[in-house]
Amino acid sequence: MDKIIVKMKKEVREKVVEICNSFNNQPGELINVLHKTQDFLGYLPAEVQELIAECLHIPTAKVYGVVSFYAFFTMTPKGKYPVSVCLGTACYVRGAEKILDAFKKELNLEVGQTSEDGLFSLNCLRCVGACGLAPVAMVGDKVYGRLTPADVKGIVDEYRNLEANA
Amino acid sequence: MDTVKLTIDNRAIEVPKGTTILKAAQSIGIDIPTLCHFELDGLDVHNRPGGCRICVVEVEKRRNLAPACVTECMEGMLVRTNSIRVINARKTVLELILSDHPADCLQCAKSGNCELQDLAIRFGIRENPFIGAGHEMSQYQVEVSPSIIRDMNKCVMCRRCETMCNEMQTVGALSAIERGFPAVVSTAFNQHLELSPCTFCGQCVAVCPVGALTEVDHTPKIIRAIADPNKKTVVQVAPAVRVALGEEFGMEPGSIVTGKLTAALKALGFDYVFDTDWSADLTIMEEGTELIGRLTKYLGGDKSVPLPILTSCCPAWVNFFEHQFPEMKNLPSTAKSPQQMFGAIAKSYFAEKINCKREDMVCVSVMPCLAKKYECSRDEFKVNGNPDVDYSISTRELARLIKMANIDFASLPDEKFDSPLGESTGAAVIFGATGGVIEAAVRTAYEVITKKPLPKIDFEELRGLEGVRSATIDVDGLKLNIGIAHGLHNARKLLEDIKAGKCQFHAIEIMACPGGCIDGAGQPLHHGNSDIVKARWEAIYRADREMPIRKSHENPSIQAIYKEFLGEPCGHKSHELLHTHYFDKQTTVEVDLGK
Amino acid sequence: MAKYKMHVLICGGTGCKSSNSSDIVENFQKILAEKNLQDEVQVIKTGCFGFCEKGPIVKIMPDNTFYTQVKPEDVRNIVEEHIIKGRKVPGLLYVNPENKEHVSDSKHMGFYKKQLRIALRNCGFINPENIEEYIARDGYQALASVLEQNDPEATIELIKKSGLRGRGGAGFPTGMKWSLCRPNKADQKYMICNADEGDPGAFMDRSILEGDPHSIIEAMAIGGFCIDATKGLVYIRAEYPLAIHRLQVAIEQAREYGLLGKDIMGSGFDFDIELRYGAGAFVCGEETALIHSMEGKRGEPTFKPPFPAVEGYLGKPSNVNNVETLANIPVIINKGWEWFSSIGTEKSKGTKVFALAGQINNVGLIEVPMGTTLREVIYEIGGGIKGGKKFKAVQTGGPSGGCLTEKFLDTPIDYENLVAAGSMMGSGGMIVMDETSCMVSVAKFYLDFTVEESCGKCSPCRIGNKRLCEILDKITKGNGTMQDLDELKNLAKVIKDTALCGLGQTSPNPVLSTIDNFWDEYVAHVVDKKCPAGQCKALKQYVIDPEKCKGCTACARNCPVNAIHGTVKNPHEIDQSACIKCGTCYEKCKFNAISIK
Amino acid sequence: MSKVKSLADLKAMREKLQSTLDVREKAENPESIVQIKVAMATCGIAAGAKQVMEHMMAKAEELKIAAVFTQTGCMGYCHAEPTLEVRMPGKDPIVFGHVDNNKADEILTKYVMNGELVEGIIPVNYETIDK
Repeated sequence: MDKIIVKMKKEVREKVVEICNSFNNQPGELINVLHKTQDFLGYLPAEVQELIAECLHIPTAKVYGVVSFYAFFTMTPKGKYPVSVCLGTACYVRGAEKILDAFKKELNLEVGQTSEDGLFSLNCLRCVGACGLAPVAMVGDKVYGRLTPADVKGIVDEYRNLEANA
Repeated sequence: MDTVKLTIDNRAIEVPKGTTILKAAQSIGIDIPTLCHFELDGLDVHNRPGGCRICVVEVEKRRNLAPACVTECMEGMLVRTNSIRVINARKTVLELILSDHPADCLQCAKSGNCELQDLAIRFGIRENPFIGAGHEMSQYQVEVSPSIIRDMNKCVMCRRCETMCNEMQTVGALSAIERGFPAVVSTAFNQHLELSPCTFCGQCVAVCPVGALTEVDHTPKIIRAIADPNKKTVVQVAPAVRVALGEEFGMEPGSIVTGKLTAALKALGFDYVFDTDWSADLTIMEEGTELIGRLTKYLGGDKSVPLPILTSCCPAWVNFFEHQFPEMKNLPSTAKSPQQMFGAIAKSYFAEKINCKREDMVCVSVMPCLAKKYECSRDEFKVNGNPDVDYSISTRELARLIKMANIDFASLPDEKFDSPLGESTGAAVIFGATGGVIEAAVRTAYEVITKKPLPKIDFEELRGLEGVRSATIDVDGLKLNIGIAHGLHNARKLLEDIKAGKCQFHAIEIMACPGGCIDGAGQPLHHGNSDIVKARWEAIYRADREMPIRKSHENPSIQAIYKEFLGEPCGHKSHELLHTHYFDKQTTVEVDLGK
Repeated sequence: MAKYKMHVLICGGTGCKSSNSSDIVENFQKILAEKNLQDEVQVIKTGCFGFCEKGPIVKIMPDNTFYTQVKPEDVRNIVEEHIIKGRKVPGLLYVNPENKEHVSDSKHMGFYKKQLRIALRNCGFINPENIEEYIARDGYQALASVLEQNDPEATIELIKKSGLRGRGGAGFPTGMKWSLCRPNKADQKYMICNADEGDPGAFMDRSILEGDPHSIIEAMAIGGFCIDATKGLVYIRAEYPLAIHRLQVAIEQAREYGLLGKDIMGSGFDFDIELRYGAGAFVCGEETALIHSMEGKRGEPTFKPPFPAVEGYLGKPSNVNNVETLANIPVIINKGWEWFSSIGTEKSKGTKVFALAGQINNVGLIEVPMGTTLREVIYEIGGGIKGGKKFKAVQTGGPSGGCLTEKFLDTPIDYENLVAAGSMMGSGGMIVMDETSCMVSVAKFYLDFTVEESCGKCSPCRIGNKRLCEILDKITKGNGTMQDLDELKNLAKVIKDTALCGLGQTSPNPVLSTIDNFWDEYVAHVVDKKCPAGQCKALKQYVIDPEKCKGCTACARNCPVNAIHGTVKNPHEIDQSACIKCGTCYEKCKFNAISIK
Repeated sequence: MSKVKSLADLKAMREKLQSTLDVREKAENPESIVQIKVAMATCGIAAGAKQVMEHMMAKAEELKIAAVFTQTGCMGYCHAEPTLEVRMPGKDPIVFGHVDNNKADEILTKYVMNGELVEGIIPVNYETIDK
């Protein structure tokens, strides 16, 4: 059987190697390396995990075992405007599920999906700590609080317009 | 030694400090059920995740139940292993495990030899409240590779395979992935085993308590081949098979069943029943000559000679260095393994002899090994797409064939292997145990180099079950440094030392499985009973002692084939038929220059 | 050094930042500069004030005036009226919900009256990014005196006597934990801070890290000195960018001031802190899982013993303390164990921070002495139930805790009492529920969480919690049987009895406590196929009252599945078999003719 | 910035820094210290209230009087500006009118420090917003 060669872009490879080097290629720094890499790329595709495994001298299966264990790491790219609906307890008892349903309907996405045009992705998260504003959703870093399902369309349109006028 | 006193089920006992409740209970005959727990004493194999929770017991003053497999005995402990609370908890946990496990026992390869099935029987599980509408079951793709079938729907997350793959073998093909209910043991990105660094050593299969990891079953193909009047079936049997097969038929572990085995294969209808031991002797001729050749050059001042020479009989080990140490692929002997040497000779020399076309010959091997299935499927061992060895079956598969053919194995009269590829020496038998290949090589090398007879044929210093061993053999003044490793984590240690220039060995024997082929992944399952492995080990050396000839170069049939067909060891014909080359299989990430 | 006559404190916690508190800070700076007051009035971005319900919060000192729900555009008014003319801006003051009076001083607000802030002492008071403000508040005094005294055993003894217990959940005595780690010799030991706050709805650790990061650094150095560790590690959620930033700034400053690093304050003691990031796994709050995660592995717990005190991070002796626990340490040392142990109940000393949320008027972060009753917390601090609805239950302890009913309202809160009541302290989440919350659904909500967060290592948690959740789902869908309830009870008990780690062992608590306290509600779902709280969609029935229906057809026209039939001006009817219970008709009916049964 | 080298070092640093938080610290517990409110509406400012307040703050510090100074709106005594209210711990507030620097000193030294009454008291009968 032939050698398996995985290909990736030069700048990605260089950046990932640089990140690994910055942690002295220590296997114990895997999670820090994954964080930095995801900060840079937005997600952790398979080939990047192969490269990290190679740099840190750990099996790729172990890298994938870690990536798939932690909710924060993702193998699918997020949308340009990632929508996250808080499903923490405080938001839940104030109707977060309905907000989530409204986003699903408005974006025509299920949780964990990214829209085909790459603009929106929908995710849930547990408590952003803005419980006083419950229920809460975030688009990127911006927090929208005290939401009702009726607000959802307006929020999505805000970004659609942004895109249309760009 | 410090001891602690405790009471288990109203029986007072005293055990060494550090003993687990499980071991303490076992010592007084109380059999606490377990599932994930797995140990092979003396072979450095441990899997103690404390995860299945089948072994829970009640410990007085403790809030919850304690897992007996990892809880250490403490002074004054009061343990109940069979209270209603305990039994209810174990049964409920078992029902939970069974609720995420397909109930296809009748068709399962592990049926009758499954630790989960045993538990279900023991607890008399008749119905399960957690199966049915609204209760989800795991859904994974069943994956078939040349050696191993992975059906993770049956996985109980005991993590034994993960432990073997990572700690024992340091292969790293498997890891727990995902979390919670979807958590399972798998390869990176759930990719095919062949795309992973898997060596097909099969130790994962050897320890799997259920049918999640099993060997690819070639028995139907073999039955078809035997039944085909146009095919000549030739079978070879590896050394370690003869000291283990008896276990499948209720015989004592360590019984040597060479004669019955031969009789059974003949009864099954194989046209020619030969012995891999024969080609093991041939291997020694080739590998020994290669060793002597390299040594002579080295001692003659050529420091570019690749040393130490590493054995190459173990296909899992070959896969291991191709994946993990490709930069060292010039070190191993280029000699093919005995299985492949046999196939190459059978389909050339022997086929010619009986006037059989290559395509009409079906060459079968019975191996204690699952990597052999992969090995015989490698392209370099095929001629125009036709493999030298068509099918490799495990000791367990052979046992199934024998049972299927209602052959009463234990009462079979002994028979002898056929000629000419059936004659062998004691040096070949010991291939089955760690250290055996190198001992066999030394027996021959000594006499070839010194041209003097060996003063003592048994090299006790090369035997044993320690993971890494070394010895210096005095070959008439030439100090030959020998290293031995079994279990790939030990192999890795040695290789890293070589890389770092930390050791000065001339020759190293490496076997992937702990103990060597006697504990190969194709052998009858020992379920963690290391006494079985030790009995096989002793039997191997007993078989050696019982052989009239104990040095490979003295095998008359080997001498004959060199004279008649091959010429000389490592000669032109040998290179063509008996030697191979290795590949760099390490996955690398390169820059995409395409766009 | 400039001396300011007035200080404007603006909450820069995550909650208030989410509602533009950064713009408020900017506006203050801009407008004050415009009025040439920048040297008289200091603008400080602080940590969380706790009263998140009313955020963003602006506090003017020394008048001690507490402005709530301030918008960036209100700033001009505050500057011109209050700061220049000394007139408080009534529209932004807190209104006492009982007598509708304006309250300007937070001391007179119900929300703060019963509180005693020890762990939160500096939150909302100092600028967390300025070490000097911390030092001015006795910061690093405790560390200095511990180092000067140079008797770690005595310090451990002091912490033991104070009665401080772990605030992360289980309540293990902190001094005891330190004393178990101290004797274990190794070339390297670790003092670890658990800041992986994973309980959905609890955010006290984040608030402390955001509002008073130096107190954690100081406490870790003290702990490090006591257990003989020279390395500190903070395991912090990656989802807490602001807390991470503040902590990094604080660590940098502490190093600059020689309060971290080599030979701290000439004592010969070396100590430094590094950050490790969590990646979204609740189970990593469990200390062995946390340690594995810090080692770059899957966050799976392992059986104890060996305890981290013997074999922890990288196999070295390690001590893990929670953020809130640590925040208490410097104060205890400064004020003495006698002072601390005089607060609280017999076995639970000091205070506890709770994240008060749910159907309650004053959502926020509060700190009360142990022994305060749930009633005081919910009604006096929390201001009672939102919308005047009826109190039904309060859930404490997050996914590991339980739901308590009215009969527990007068129970003094401490570790033992909460456990006895079938719940637990946990990290301090406190969710108040009114009569519209279905308790079966609440139990299912928590189980959904545990199922998602289970590491999958042990079978009771991996499969058992999934099965619990499925049975609960069955019940909320109206398909449950009495036998299911039996299975539910047995399974919950077995999981509690057999799971490997704290997460699994406590995960059935929401089920067990709701079964204990709301058995009738379960039976109603199973036998009567009714959800008394009206939350379970499948058990809801929308019914048109023919008396009230005017036949306007609004419902029929808007029904997405055409399940409503009728003719104009005649009463309509809902085909229950076709109805998907979306609630559209209910919202569209102008005559209140549609009711939920 | 110099490193902290000892407990004494740290204490000295704290002493120096503590005053920066005075405004906040005192505001947290106004009941236990002297509270002085200066009427700072247009009329007060016109009459020099700002200058008097600054003078008084400096004087209080000089005399080591723990006092909290706040501004307030018009107290309704425009005829007597600058006016200020002094509330001693546990006592009713007293309002002084026509306060200049000298009067301010007198209030501090006589009334605040020794409890002696000073001329210029305005009979109290007012409401402020912060009850």
